[in-house]
Order: sequence, then C-alpha cells, then structure tokens
Amino acid sequence: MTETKRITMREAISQALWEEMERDEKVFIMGEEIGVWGGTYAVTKGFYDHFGPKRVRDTPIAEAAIIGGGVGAAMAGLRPVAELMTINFAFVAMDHIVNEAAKMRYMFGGQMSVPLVIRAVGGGGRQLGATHSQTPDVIFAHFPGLTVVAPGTPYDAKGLLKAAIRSNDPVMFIEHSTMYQTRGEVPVDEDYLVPIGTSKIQRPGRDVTIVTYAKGLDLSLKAADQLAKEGIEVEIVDLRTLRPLDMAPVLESFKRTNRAVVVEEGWRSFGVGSEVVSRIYEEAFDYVDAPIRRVAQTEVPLPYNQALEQMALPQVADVIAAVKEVL
Amino acid sequence: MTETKRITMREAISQALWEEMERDEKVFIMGEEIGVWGGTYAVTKGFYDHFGPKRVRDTPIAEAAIIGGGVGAAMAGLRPVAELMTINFAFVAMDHIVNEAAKMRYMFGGQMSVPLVIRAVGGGGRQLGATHSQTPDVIFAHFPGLTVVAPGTPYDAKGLLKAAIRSNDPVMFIEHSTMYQTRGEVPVDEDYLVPIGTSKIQRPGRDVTIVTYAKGLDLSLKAADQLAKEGIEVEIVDLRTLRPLDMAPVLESFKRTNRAVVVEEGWRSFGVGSEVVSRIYEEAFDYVDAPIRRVAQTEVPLPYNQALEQMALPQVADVIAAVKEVL
Amino acid sequence: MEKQNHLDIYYQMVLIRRVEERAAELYQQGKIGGFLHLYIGQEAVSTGLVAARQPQDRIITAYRDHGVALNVGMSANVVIAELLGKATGSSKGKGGSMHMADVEKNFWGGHAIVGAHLPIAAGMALGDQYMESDGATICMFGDGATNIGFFHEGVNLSKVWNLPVLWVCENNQYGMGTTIERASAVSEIRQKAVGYGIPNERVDGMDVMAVRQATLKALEHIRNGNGPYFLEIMTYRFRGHSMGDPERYRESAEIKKWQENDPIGIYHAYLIKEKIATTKELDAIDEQVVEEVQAAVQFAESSPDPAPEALFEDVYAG
Amino acid sequence: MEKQNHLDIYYQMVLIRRVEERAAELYQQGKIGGFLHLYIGQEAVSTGLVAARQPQDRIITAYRDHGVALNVGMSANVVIAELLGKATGSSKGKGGSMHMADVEKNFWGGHAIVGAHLPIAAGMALGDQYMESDGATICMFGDGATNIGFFHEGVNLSKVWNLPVLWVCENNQYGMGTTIERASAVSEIRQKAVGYGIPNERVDGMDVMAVRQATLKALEHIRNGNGPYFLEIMTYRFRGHSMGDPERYRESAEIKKWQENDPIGIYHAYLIKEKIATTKELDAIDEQVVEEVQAAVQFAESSPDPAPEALFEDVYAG
Ligand SMILES: Cc1ncc(C[n+]2csc(CCOP(=O)(O)OP(=O)(O)O)c2C)c(N)n1
Ligand SMILES: Cc1ncc(C[n+]2csc(CCOP(=O)(O)OP(=O)(O)O)c2C)c(N)n1
Ligand SMILES: [Mg+2]
Ligand SMILES: [Mg+2]
Repeated sequence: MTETKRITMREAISQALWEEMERDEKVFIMGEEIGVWGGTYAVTKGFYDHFGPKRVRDTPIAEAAIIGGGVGAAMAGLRPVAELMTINFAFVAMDHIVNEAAKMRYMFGGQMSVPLVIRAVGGGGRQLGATHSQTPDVIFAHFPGLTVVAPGTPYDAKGLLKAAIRSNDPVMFIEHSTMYQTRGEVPVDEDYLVPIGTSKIQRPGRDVTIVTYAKGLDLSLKAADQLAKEGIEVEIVDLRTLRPLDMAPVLESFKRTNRAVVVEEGWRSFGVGSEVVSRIYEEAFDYVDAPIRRVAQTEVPLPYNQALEQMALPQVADVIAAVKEVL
Repeated sequence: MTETKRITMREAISQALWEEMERDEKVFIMGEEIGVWGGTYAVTKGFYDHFGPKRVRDTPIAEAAIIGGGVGAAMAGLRPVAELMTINFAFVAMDHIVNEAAKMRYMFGGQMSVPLVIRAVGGGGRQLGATHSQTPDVIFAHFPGLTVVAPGTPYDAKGLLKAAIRSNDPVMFIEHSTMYQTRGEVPVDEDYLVPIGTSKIQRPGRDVTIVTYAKGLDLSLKAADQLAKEGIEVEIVDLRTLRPLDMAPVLESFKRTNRAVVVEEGWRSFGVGSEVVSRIYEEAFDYVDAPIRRVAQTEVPLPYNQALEQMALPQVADVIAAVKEVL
Repeated sequence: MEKQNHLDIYYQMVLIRRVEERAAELYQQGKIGGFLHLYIGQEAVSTGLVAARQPQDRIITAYRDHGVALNVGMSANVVIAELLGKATGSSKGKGGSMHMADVEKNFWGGHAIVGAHLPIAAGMALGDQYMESDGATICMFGDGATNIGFFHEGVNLSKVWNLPVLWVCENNQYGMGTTIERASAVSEIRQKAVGYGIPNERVDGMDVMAVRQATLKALEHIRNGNGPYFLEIMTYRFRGHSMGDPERYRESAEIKKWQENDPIGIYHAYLIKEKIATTKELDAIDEQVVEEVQAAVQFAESSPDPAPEALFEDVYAG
Repeated sequence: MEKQNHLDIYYQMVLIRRVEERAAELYQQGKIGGFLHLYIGQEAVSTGLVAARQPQDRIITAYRDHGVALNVGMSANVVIAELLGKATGSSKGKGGSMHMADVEKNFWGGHAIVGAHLPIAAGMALGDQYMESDGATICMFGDGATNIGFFHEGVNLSKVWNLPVLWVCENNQYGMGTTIERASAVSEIRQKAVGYGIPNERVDGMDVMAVRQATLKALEHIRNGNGPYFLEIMTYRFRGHSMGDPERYRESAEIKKWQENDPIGIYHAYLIKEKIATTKELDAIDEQVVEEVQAAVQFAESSPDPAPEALFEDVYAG
C-alpha cells in the first residue's frame, strides 16, 4: 500500500511546487508577491529563501507580462509556473492565455510548445466584492489548446499540479480560496502524479450521481453525508479537469443511478453544468429517469454584504434539495 | 403596414449608427480605423466627413483604452459606441468588459450607469488564422451585468443596435464578418426598435425546432430550404440575444415539435448550445421525443488552410444531418 | 485661504485617521469582511487634492479610498455603514471598503482592479471635454499601478486627445510588498510622464499645503486647455497593505522614521506656527471627530442589512 | 564585412521584394486567402537586423513577417507554400502569411495580435538569461504597437529584470491608416524608451548598413550584460497596410517621395559606388532570384493540401 500523510490543500500545492522545483532546474515560479511576501495565500512561503530570486520571481503588477513572459520562457525551454494572484486578474492577461498560450503550437504547425502552468486562485465567499470573487472557470475551458484543471482534494491538487508542471502544454490550474485548509491523505512518494483529463468517483453511491468539481465537491460531500442519514446514497463524480473533459466515469455512474445533479460554484448560465448536462443527455439519453438538475451561483455580480453573498452562492442545502428533486 | 426596404446587414448597422447619431448628440463612435479609413468593414464609411472628428474618433491600438474610455465616457453621461475591430481583440479589453462595464452599476449600489455599446465583429471562414477567426460569444454571455446581442438578419441588426444604443446598460453587440452582405427587409421608420432579450421564430415549421443565432441562422435557413424539398419542415428560433436569454419562444416551439437541434458557429464544448439544451430538458422534459443535437465548431484553433478551416466550421450539411438524426 | 478652510482640512485629515482606526478595530472584531486597505499616513494626499478641486472636478481612485470618500464630504455614517455592509452604506452594502463612491459629490469610486480605472478616468475626461464643461478629472493610483498596461493606454490616450485629466501617482513606495525598484524600470515615477510628453511634478505628500498648491497649479494648466498633467506625490502608508499583511518586506525602523513625518502632525504644527489656529481650537476638532466617529459606528451598527431582494437590484438599469 | 556578406544582403532584399510581388499576384488570383501584409519598402530593416545577429540570437516579429522569414534562411519554397496553405509550408499550412516561423533558425514567428509578442519576447530573453546563454532576443514591432499595454508591460519587465532583449520599433509612420501623431503621445518613438531608462537610438531604416551597424552596437551592449536596448528604425511601407487597403489616409505624392528612397536601390548604388560589386554581379543575383521565386511558386502550387487528419494534429503536445 502506498504510504500517505494527512495534509492541507495549501501544503499539497506547496509540496508539488517545491518537489518539482527540486527535481527540475527548469521549473521556476513567477508572480505578484510570491517571493519576499511568501504568497498572499502563503502557498510559496519559504520558497524565496530556499530557491533564491532567480527561481522565485516577484513581478510587477502586470498580468500580461506575467503570462506573456511565462509563454515566452516556456517557448524558450523553461517550465514556468506563473501565478495570477487571483483568477479575476486573468482577464487582464486574457489574450495571452487564450490566444497565445492556447494556440501557439497549432498555429505554427507544431514547431513550438508552451509548457506553462498558470496558477490562479478563484472563488467567492470571502466578501471581496464583485470583481474579486469570481469562479469563471468555464470560460477558460471553452478554448481548445488550453488544459484546465481544478482539483477538489489535496490528493488531486498535488498529483495534478505535478502532472501539469511536467506537461508540455499550457495548463490553467485553478485553486479555490476557501479550500486551502481542506485536509486529506496524500501519498508521500514524490513521483506520484494524477493524470490530467480524468474524472474520478470521490464517493460511491447508488441513488443519484452528483457531478461536480472544486468547491462544488466540498458542498457535495457535505450534502452526501446529510443525505446518507436519510438513507439516500449519492455517488459523487469529480471532474477534476474541465478540458479535456472526461465524461466516461460520469456516464458509467449515471447509467447505474439514472439520476443526476450537477454542482458548481460559478454562475449557472453557460456554466460547466450546461455542458455536463448536455453530454449526459447526448450520450445516455435512454438511461434518464428524471430531469437533471443544476446547482450553481445566482446570476448577479457578487455583493460585499455577507448575507447577500451567501444567498447568491450555492449552498449544501441547495445540493440536498436538488438531489431530492431528481429522486 | 410598415414600409420596408431591402438592404444589407452592413447598411442596416450603418444606418442604425447614423440615425442614432443624428437623433442624439451624446451618441458618438470610437475605435480603430473607424474614421479616416471608414471602418475595416466599411460600416462607418462617410461618418468622419459627416460627423467630424469629435464624434467619429479614431483611437490608438489600445483596446483597454477603447473599452475603458468608453466605460468612463458612458459613466459621464455620453452614449459611446466603442468598436473592437474584431471580437478577438476583446480579450485585450476583457477586464473592462466583464469586470468594469458589467459590474459598475451593481457594485456601487446603482449610483452609476454604463450606457456603452461595444461593437465587435467575429466569426470564422475567412482564413484569418487561429487568433483572428473566433466566435467566442458564449464567454461574454456568462457574465451577469452584461447584455450580449448577436443578430442574424438586417432587420434585427438595425433594430437591436438602435435599442442597444438607447439602453442604459452595457451591451456587447456581435456582428459576423461573413454576413455583411446578407440582405433583408428593414422598416424605414427611424424609431423602430427590436427589444433586446427576445428570441424570435424566423421560419415556422412543424417537424423539428432549430435553435440558433447569427451565422447559425444563415446555415439553418439554408438547411431548412433543402429539408423542405424533402418534406421536412423545420421551425427556426433565433435567439438574437444571448444574455438575457429568452427561452419562451424556444420552449413554445419545442413543445409542438418535441425535437430540437441547436446550431452555432462557436466551439461545441461549453458553448451556447450547452445552455440551450440544458434549459430545454429542464423546462420541457416531458416533451422530449429524441435526444437534442448540437451542431457547432470542431474543437481546434481554426487553421489558415481553407479546406481545413471549412472542415472545422459547421456546415449546412451538418445541420441537415443533425435534423435527420433527431427525426 | 480662509481660516475655516484650514480648519476644515485639519478636520478631514483627523476624521480619516479616526475612522480608519475604528475600522481596523471593527475588522479585528470580525464586523468588517473582505479586504480593508487603510490610508493612514497618506491623508495629506487626498485631502490636498480635494481641497484644490472645484465642484465640477471629478475624482476617482483605487481601493484605498476611505480618504477621498471623507474628503469629498461623504459622512462617516455612510462610510462606516458601507464597511459593515449595511443597507445604509454608500453603495448599499454591496461595495464594501474598496467601493466607496458618491456620484452626487463627483466622487466616482474606489476601484479594485489595479490600474483599470485609468482608462475609465480618461473616458470621463473625454465626457467633460465633449460636453464642453470646464471640469477636470483627478485620477489617483499607486506606484505599483504604473507598471500595468492600463496605465500606459490611459495616459497615452489622454495626451493624444488632450484630455482634461490630472494623473496623480500616490507614491507610497510599495505595491504590496514590492518596492518600486523591484517593479518599475524607473524609480522616479514622474519620469514615466516624460515618455508621454506630459508636464509633471514631484510633490511632498506629507505636506497637505504642498499637495494643494501643486494641484491648483496643475488644474489651472488643465483648465486652460493644455491637456493632461502628472503629479507624483511622495507618501508612505503607516499600516500594512491591507489587514493581515505580515509586513516581511520592510523594517520597522523605516516605518518609524516616516511616522515622525506624520501629515497630521506636520499640519498641526504649521497651523500653530503660522498662528492660523490655536491648540484649543484644534483640540476641539479632535474631540468633535471622536464623537462623530462614535456616532457613526453606532449608526452603522444599528443599521439594517440589505433586504434579500437587494441581491437582484441594480444588475441592470433596465 | 566580406564581399560575400554584402552580396548575400543584396540577395535577401531582392528575394523579399520578388517573393512579395509574386505573393500580391497570387493573392489577386485568389490563391492566397486571409490577410497579406507586404513588407515592400521595409526590406532593409529586417535584413540589417538579421545580418547583425549571431545564431544564438532569437528573432520574433509581428504579422508583417515575410522579410524576417527569408532573411533567416527559410526557403522561398516553404514561405510561398505557407502562403498557399500547403502541407509543405513552414507551419504546415495552418499559419498562413501572418504566422511564418522556423524555430531551428531561431525565428520565433510572426504574431498577429498587435503587441502581444512583446511580453513573449521578454520571456524568451528571460529563458536565455536563466540558462546563461549569451543569446539576445530581437523583438520587432510597429509604431502603432507602442500604444498598447503589452508594449508597456513587456518593455518595463525587460528593464526591471535586465533582460537581453533588443526592442526594435519599425516606424513606418502608420498603424494601418493612423499616423503616429493621431495615436501616440510622442511622435519620436524612441522617447518612449526614456520612460523606461533604456538606451535608445533612431536609425535610418532605408539604409541596410546603418541598420546593421546600429544592431551590432545594440547587441554588444546587451551581450555585455547591460540589459535591454531600444532602436527606432525609420522606414516606410510602399504598399497598403494589407491587400485591399483603400489608402485614403495618405497622398500618393508621399508614397512617391519615399519610393525614391528605395532601400534596394540605395544599397545597389552603395555596392557599386564602393566598388564592392559590379552591376553584372548584381544583375546575376536579380536573375537568380527571379528563377528561385518562379521555382518556389511551382513547388508551392504543386504541393499537396494538408491531409484532413492534420486538422486535429498539434492542438496539444500530448
Ligand atoms: C490587476 C490586478 N492585479 C493585482 C491586484 C492585487 N493587488 C491589489 S493592490 C496591489 C498593490 C498595488 O500597489 P500600488 O498601486 O502601489 O497601490 P498601494 O496599495 O500602494 O496604494 C495588488 C498587487 C489587483 N487588485 N489587480
Ligand atoms: C490587439 C490588436 N488590435 C488590433 C489589431 C488590428 N491591426 C492589425 S495590424 C494593425 C496596425 C499596426 O500598426 P503598426 O504596429 O504600426 O505596424 P505596421 O502594420 O505598420 O507594420 C492593427 C490595428 C490587431 N491585430 N491586434
Ligand atoms: Mg504603492
Ligand atoms: Mg506602422
């Protein structure tokens, strides 16, 4: 059996970065306040002292230069991990993410690679107001050429980030700001990786399939515990990667339960759920016993006021209600 | 009966701008090459000479300044129509579109309005390569606070653009570069408007509902003609506005036909179709007679080579095949 | 300047200081959420700017916005209520610390995306130019903000279109934990204005009179139709970037040194030395402010939360 | 410089000219689609730059990229095949006119989003600095591109990190139909470099020897570890911005005036005057180029289209 250790999501991500930097001289990190400050979420605390300013690069507030610079460094043969302090600032670097990183290889007939990882923390629930609380993961997943990863457990976060760093393609690696304290068992082996583009059953169950990822996993696991007390056993499939989207475990589960709820933190319309719902109907139409439901964010810019913000964000109770609706 | 005239999409858009500029001193246009050059698609040809440099403002190549400047001018009480030479450059101004324009009003408790129209031409099929051929409409539609309009006929283009200019909210107005020559009847009355946020049946039929918009409408109308020869009568519902999305005509039609195909030019995954499909199942589950199909772009960055590009873009034949599949 | 103007300036600076000290406490008590960026140490900047502007001059700034809010005459009540997310707050509790605004008072908000409000400011200035108002737009931003593309595009446009905008870089020498030298190609920020051919000046931001004076001159330049002007105002924040800043990036000796240069203390000394006011008069203001802030906290705490329906209001103008 | 180097420079300039003249015809015949931006008139710029670089120096440019492609030694075959979208093209027919590249030759591509390749160039230069190569990155862009935020962020970063990058503004005086004065705060572009404290120079871009000389000097500065350098190279495009440009924005007299300054003509005269080459030798090169281009068109036209499977190749490295 593989030896594991119980650590937080923060530690998992931090370890993945540390180990890959130790393993490969070409891996370096760059971003705002990741060095001297130690990272605004303390993920890179201690890195600057250990690896020094060459490999732990504080940048100006210039997101296009952070991502564009990362693209160039990656083209030149390095393996940059460029950090966006929050995913909300990805819009400032949008062209470099979706037009440059995502298309470079294709456009030049395979001559260039962009082994760049973009770390970006997102999510609502911390009263940061409309511009700083978004979960816009879906819009990045719309672009072929990009890989979009969004883990929901320390195990996956570590394994996927290591895989992302070793990948020869640009990867958008999305973290959630309220999940850094989430704990879980993580293998000690420094070479364990989680393959990108694979969904996974995080909790087995027979009654309803919940399809989710990232913060949605958190809500779904809590909902599942409560539902279990009422004798309802939900199966939770965690997408983990949004592009490429691995529907196989979802469909396999759905064909057993014949009922599904999709849970995500982002806005409902044109969200991740719409795609998952469409695919289930397309690929398992004959297995559908009840309309599939989506749980997602109310479609307003997130307000500062805590009560209003929580009203807009999907809650455990919403997941429970949706599960009961499809039963 | 309202008097109409048969004009092109280009003329319709041009007339809308011209008439609104004549009507309201506060309306002005700004963007790259819209003035002296006359617009790269000749939509604003003649405007510079007639309205002068104050109201027809050539800008530097600086999309964030174009949209950010537009937001500011709108906040100050003007009604700017800011043009992005192509929608592909919207990524350069992404923050100002989705974080500033879309959230300004909400974030300040209703104190500010942003009556800004962003004109952006998109679409593939002209061999412009991966960065210049996108149809990323869906990602803008994901953001509450923004209005996203994408007309498919001269009638709608003119009426919707005029409504957009008179609206007190930021509107993303998306045109398609291969549709400027599309002709249609347009009312002569300078005060006719098409209400934003209303879908419309563009062709009645009893057998299958096609839900589409913009370039998809073009493909669908052609497919419908061919299908009609085989006795298959499709009903075409044109969304016209992506946010707010008006599903009522779609559902009404679907409840009659019980079969649907969604047609769009953009990439399939996390596309407009996913949302439409999800909503139909959510709101008309009991009326579904066959799995709903999506016709969309193959998920690759668009290549320069014409044959490959056309392979990737949805074609009339694809629409026909999908309709036959759901029958 | 009248005596009353001087007293008012003193009052504003003390008010900002006391409101923020209370805000820090309320934050520690968990009554304020999200980010809280204190302006303590920088009061002379916004106070001097606002003291020099005319009513038709707009002002817009970044997230470090409590100073401007109080300077333009927003009451401590609505400011603290907003910090507490209450319905009575200036943005109805939806904006929080980073999004104070009062459009009636020509204050166009604090803005949270670094640099994004610079093109917006240029656009507002275009509005005034277009409508032939003689108002100018005062746009404040940090030293760190001068490295983002928005700065470049906004400032360039202002010069090309000869817009009535006063660019004000509040150089507090750090963008979060990053010194200017580690983030900017030039460490004298005003040098950037040279690249746009915009007249510029460096000003002592601990001296409210110096800020006011420079602003008057700059606004006159602008009002005469000469286009944009650029001020680099040297200042320092006495507190962390926001609450919870570990402050690993600077020595406490450096902070101490700057604190000896307290803008309120300097102005207090100036008023006494120039015999503009007596210690007693200033003490009275100090007391008045304490009471005002106390009342404002009470107002805010006893104000209602926004109603649930508010969640759906103001997404669209309709 | 050896005589052979001179002849090679002459050859390259003539080759660019002839390839592009043919490209214009092929475009008119509908054999080339999309955008086609001709470099005619500007040949001395890329030729002078490439003549001065070492093999370890990277070069990257915008969509007006046929010049660089041929200068670095990509054959007319693969260039024209790419224009025709053929499988034998340098980007396998997927890139087209705007996306020529040959990584083996250290040419990192034409890039179609204005200014987006500047931060990328800074990143490549970081790669070299990091790996302790003594290569520099030559990054070319237009005058119009200096107004976008990407320019600011890329150039600023290069100075802050002391990166080995040579910024080259090809000032052809128009961004599409917009003159510098209507788009840029300063009309001498090199002045922008001052705002970043980067040494800079303005160069006559119709004189290939002047471009080469300035580049040699700049690259030496960079190779000595002194960080970025900035060249503003004055040039002019004889043709429209791209095919189908109505050219309403400039007088034909202006074009005529500049055409008298033809960079090929100037260099031809120089070679004769300095007795570096004879007319006969240059004529021979002219003829050789004509044949080469003819053969290249044949090669391209008879090349196969990409196979349908190619649509799915190279989306990911896997
Ligand atoms: C585009 C963007 N990037 C990063 C941030 C995170 N951030 C907020 S404030 C700040 C530092 C800004 O420094 P400066 O402009 O000097 O202003 P100061 O805080 O010193 O007043 C950073 C990096 C942001 N809000 N927006
Ligand atoms: C971000 C972006 N905005 C607009 C365009 C459209 N566009 C292509 S080339 C060009 C003009 C560029 O001028 P300049 O940089 O001077 O280069 P030149 O064409 O003169 O070589 C414009 C506006 C673009 N490709 N990218
Ligand atoms: Mg600062
Ligand atoms: Mg140019």
